[in-house]
Amino acid sequence: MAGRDDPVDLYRALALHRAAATRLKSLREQGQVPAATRCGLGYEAVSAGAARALRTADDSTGDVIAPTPDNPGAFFVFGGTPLEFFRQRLARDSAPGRGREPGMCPTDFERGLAGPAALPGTMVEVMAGITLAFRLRGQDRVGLVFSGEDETSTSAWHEGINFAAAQRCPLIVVVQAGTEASIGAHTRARDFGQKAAGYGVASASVDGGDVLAVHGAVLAAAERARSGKGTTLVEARGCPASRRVHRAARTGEGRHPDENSPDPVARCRARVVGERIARASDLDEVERGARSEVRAACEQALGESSPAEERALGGVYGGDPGTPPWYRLEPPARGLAPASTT
Amino acid sequence: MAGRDDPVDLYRALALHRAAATRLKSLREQGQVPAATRCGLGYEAVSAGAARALRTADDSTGDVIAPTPDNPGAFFVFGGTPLEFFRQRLARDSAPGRGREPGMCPTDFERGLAGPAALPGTMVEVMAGITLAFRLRGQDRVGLVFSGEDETSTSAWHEGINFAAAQRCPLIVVVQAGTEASIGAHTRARDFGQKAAGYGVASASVDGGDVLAVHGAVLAAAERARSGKGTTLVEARGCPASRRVHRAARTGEGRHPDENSPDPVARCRARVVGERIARASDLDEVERGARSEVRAACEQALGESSPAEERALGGVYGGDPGTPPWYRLEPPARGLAPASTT
Amino acid sequence: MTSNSRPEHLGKTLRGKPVTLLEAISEALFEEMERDSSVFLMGEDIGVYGGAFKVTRGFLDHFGAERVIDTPISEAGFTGAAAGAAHMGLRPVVEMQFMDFISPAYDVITNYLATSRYRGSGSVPVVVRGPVGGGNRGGPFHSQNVEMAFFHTPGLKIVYPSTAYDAKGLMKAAIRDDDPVIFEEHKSLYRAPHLREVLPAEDYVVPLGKARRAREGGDATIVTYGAMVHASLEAAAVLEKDDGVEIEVLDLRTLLPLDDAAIAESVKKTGRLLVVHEDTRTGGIAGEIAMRVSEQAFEWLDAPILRVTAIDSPVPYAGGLEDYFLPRVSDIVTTCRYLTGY
Amino acid sequence: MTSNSRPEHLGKTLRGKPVTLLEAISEALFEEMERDSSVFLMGEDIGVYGGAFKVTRGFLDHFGAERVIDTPISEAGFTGAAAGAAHMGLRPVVEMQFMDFISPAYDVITNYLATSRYRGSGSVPVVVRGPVGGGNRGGPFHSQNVEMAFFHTPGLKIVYPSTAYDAKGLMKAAIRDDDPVIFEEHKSLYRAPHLREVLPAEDYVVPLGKARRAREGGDATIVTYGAMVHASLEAAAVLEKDDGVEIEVLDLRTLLPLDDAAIAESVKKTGRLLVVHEDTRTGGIAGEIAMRVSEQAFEWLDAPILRVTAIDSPVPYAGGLEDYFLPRVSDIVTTCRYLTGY
Ligand SMILES: Cc1ncc(C[n+]2csc(CCOP(=O)(O)OP(=O)(O)O)c2C)c(N)n1
Ligand SMILES: Cc1ncc(C[n+]2csc(CCOP(=O)(O)OP(=O)(O)O)c2C)c(N)n1
Ligand SMILES: [Mg+2]
Ligand SMILES: [Mg+2]
Repeated sequence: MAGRDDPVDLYRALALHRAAATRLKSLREQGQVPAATRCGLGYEAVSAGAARALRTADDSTGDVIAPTPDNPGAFFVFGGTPLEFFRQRLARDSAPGRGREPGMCPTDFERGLAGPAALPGTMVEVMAGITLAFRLRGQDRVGLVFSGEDETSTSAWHEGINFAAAQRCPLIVVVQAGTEASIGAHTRARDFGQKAAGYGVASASVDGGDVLAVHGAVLAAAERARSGKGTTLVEARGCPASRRVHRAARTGEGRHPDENSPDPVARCRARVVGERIARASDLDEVERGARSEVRAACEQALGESSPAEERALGGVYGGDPGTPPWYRLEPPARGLAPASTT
Repeated sequence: MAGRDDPVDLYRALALHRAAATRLKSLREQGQVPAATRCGLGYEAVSAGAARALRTADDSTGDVIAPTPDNPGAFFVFGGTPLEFFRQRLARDSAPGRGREPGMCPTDFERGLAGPAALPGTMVEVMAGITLAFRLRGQDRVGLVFSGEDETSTSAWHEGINFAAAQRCPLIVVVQAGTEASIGAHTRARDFGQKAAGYGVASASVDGGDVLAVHGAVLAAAERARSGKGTTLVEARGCPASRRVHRAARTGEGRHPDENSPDPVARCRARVVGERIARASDLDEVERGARSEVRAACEQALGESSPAEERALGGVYGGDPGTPPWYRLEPPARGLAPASTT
Repeated sequence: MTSNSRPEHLGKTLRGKPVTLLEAISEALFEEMERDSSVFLMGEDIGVYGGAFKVTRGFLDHFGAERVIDTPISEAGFTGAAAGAAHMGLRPVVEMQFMDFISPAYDVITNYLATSRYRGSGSVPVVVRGPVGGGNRGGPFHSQNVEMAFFHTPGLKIVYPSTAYDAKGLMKAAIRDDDPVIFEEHKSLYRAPHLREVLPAEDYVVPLGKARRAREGGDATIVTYGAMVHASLEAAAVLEKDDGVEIEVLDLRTLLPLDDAAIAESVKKTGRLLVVHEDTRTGGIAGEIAMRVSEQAFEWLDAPILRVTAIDSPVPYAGGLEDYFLPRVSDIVTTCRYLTGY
Repeated sequence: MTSNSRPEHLGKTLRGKPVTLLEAISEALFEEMERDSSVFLMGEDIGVYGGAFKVTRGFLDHFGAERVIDTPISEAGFTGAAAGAAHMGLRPVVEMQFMDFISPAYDVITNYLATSRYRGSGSVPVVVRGPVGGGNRGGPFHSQNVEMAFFHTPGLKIVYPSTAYDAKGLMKAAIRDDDPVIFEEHKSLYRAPHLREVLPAEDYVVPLGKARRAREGGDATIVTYGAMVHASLEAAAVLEKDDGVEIEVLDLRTLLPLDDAAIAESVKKTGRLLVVHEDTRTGGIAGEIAMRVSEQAFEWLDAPILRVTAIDSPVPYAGGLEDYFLPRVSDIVTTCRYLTGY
């Protein structure tokens, strides 16, 4: 894909993200997933807009993204399915991660999906290396990592972007920032794009609720990266602010500072309909399709089983899965007579 | 001290730094200190200029500095003595650090000396906390930490300055940078002052070989800090570049890119004499004084003894020095008959 | 803007009401902050939000933003800053939102905080506290026990309480201690109803470094700590009822320094030792205990030293996997039967 | 600009000349890079300068800047990047300039690299190598042994060779292994003349996870590794000569996974076990070994398991202090006498 994207396709990506996030939120409310699970409501534009500016493939030749749990839309654009999404979140045995970890995005490098992350910032380091590999091998591929705003405070974020900059890695770092008013006491930075200069990398700042704006900025960054110009930091402003700010602002039952920010899906819809690119009824159709796909996937995943407990064993090292010492399967003192009481 | 410093006093500080660094270098060449010991030649102006812009005291009421091993001049300005300097470097029993660690600057918080450091960047974190304490207690004190250029790549540097910025700590971070030509492949940043904006702090960039320029910039930063405006990054350009660049440039017996950079002591001398602030003979006198003080201190330290080996025990925890388990002082299996062969 | 009266929810002990382990910790922090104005708190979301687990709920209102500091996601940065503040005479208590997040601070804790006294930079009275442990479906990065990351570092102390009484008394002792202390709080004990206890209304401390006999018995010794104290007591009750054997349970309370005198004393009485820890197996604390018992009480051993631990893998997410991963009461019972029948 | 012929100093084995342990490592790296184009190097000053210890001297000229990458001081950043590159099929070998500097990478190694396979992100064939150990007057931050920082982390392997032959064969095995490997190289063995060895001209590997019997004997077993293998062999020679006792010395070579079968076998033969490690005492590897021997060979023990180790403190700087801190041959002799006379 290059140049301007098809707005209806973009809208489809937004709708799928929204449907999955909404469904996940209700699973959370029902206690089916942990209370801390992030859903990604409000991150539709940045997720879909960024991912659709990249090249997808399923044979290890496309671009690679590292989404946060707020970016299911990007996961879907890169070929992740709602079924995988719910299996993963519900820790099903059928999940790509086999229930071992709670991340939203299972890794599948063939499709260009990198995840799940460890601690914040780590994926900036890892993506620096993934894109270093692209450069070393002369491949025409780029990488994109989604980051939070306070994630920029972490050591991993800093060392990762600095390394990518130094090595001119074809990497795009998307910082999902809140509104200026919502920035917390955790930083004095008021403009995350300004961080780029300190690393000697290019930057762009866009409205993170505007899918076309995000799409355009990432497209330009990807072109820079493909032409050997290295790393770009894209600041997406006005994302639903930090859960941390959220927490802060919620006390006293006050309103969250971003609760008034316009819905990115509605914004895209208004524009597509307003510019007569598609009819409202077509978009309704798209939305219905997304919801029913998500509903079916969720039902299926809910009906599937959790991993059997022995699955907790193995998978830590390559080769013989029995390598790590394990105490329930062998008598505690080999070669001795079994204890009389057992 | 406020306002313009007395140039002859500044010159005295430069001369003492130069004399100590020169002496240390010859100790290194004689194998009396490890080959990797940093001496600080060429760092006279940034060391003395910065330190003399701060307030010294010996009763825990003055400012606090954290010098690198390249900043003996700052150590002396803050009341460190050449005798302590050589005792520390030669690991004498009389050294403030009692031979346990190789840093140049022993800690003495009463005099405002923070050190020795652990790994690069750490002292930025620690000084953030020291200056946080000043702010929390409403004290009119500031802190200054000297940093290398590549040290800005470390996670500790990043988290430290970001924390100081967020907390409006009265901290000055001096980045001792090389010339633009000398910046290595380790960063794309060409201007370390640009990093400041990304943290939302003020910055200044000065010629690190010009003692008055450094002095002025630090004076201004200290005033900002004292007036509650928080952290400032001062970039000192043209310091003898990174030992890393040095290494790089030395291969093939090429010249070091900074070998032509003018001597900061000579520059100050030319100016002081040129502006008829003092006579050359006065400055010669100052230099002779510095050299003889340094020589006497070094001789005394050389004549002193190394710590007795049992001094390796203790000092790890407060209270009872016998706390850590120690195997030579007690029989291996208490309560058992001693082995026949011992 | 600090009020003088104690917030309602922090006054249970004063009103003679039972408190949970979490409330005991909150009370300890509150009382120490009241007692000593140099005590202050730092951590992510500990202020307005009151902390991820609400340990510091109400503290911001009472003590103000200068003593309850919300930080960036910079575990290294604020832990290093804590060391700096400690150098200036403050006594910082740092919260890790989950103790798993201490890993970015590994460098500054092991290299700076732990060595500061030894290197002549003075003591560093910093407490690093936070929730640990599994059983909460937190997956690999919200479930770890961190003691073995620090157990090997001379200069640190490690505390891990199992009761509300101990939690309060140990926290007070830790804050008053001049050495850096890692303080682990098991999430599943935080609000466990059966751990509610009426605590003494007067100030008390539980000294660091002293184990507690949680159950007396002559047939075998279990050495354990944290949540496993309760699993071990359950197992001991089963064994008394079903097998008529009396198991002694020793609750370490402090892991470093290790109370090996108490361990040796118990082993000399029972001749049989089982170490139970929730943490993974290889390189767990059982090893050091086995080594010390071998050194100090080998002749008294009537059976091999054994251990019950988690599996050597990351902490899995899915409930069934996690339950299988963690040590179970039945494992303790089986292994004790083996030992007592040996 | 890569030449095809092997640099002179890397061809000693081809010419039938003896090599030092350092040269053996250089040869291993060189040959693996020749054999497999996916192998590449990253580290500080490893390119133009050839590395602080010159392990990679000549590599940049031969392999070019894309396979010998000079990095910023960002141990976490480039180790995380190595993981990313490994995901893309490369096999990075990362140098820590001194292994002490691995501590900022503790998070990414333990949380990301070690868990990647388990979490479904695939294997991470990264080798992290560098100089360790004391005796070089490096002080607290240039002398550490780092095995116990990682020994407790499932998913990692740890290698620590004591001979040139093993160093070469283990390095090749480590590079070919699909799991992340920490590879420790003792500085005092690097150029030790008595370790020079003529190595086989043909390609060979030493398999990970297998200990080596460095000396055969029936009276007691010493389990050790690294520089302490040579101290133990010295002690064994003294004991043979003076006491007529035969000590078996087992060189672990790989610390994780631990070859407990080999340890148990030897202990079953001799009935006496001494563990010798240069690393500090509490929480050292001796504990895990004692625990496993207790589990597997308790009945065969005729004496307590004992250990000879460094003191529980940071590594001191002054020569006398460091010599006292480190385990000595005489300590091993004394403790063996105690054991064999028991
Ligand atoms: C090392 C570490 N510290 C803290 C956390 C807990 N944590 C996870 S996300 C988060 C807030 C992230 O803020 P931001 O980057 O702005 O992203 P947002 O959640 O606001 O989208 C925190 C504190 C963690 N997972 N790891
Ligand atoms: C964590 C860590 N990584 C690497 C080193 C080794 N090291 C010490 S100073 C240095 C170079 C520092 O460069 P810069 O900050 O520019 O200071 P300079 O020496 O050039 O003045 C390096 C690589 C270290 N001590 N600690
Ligand atoms: Mg945010
Ligand atoms: Mg430099």
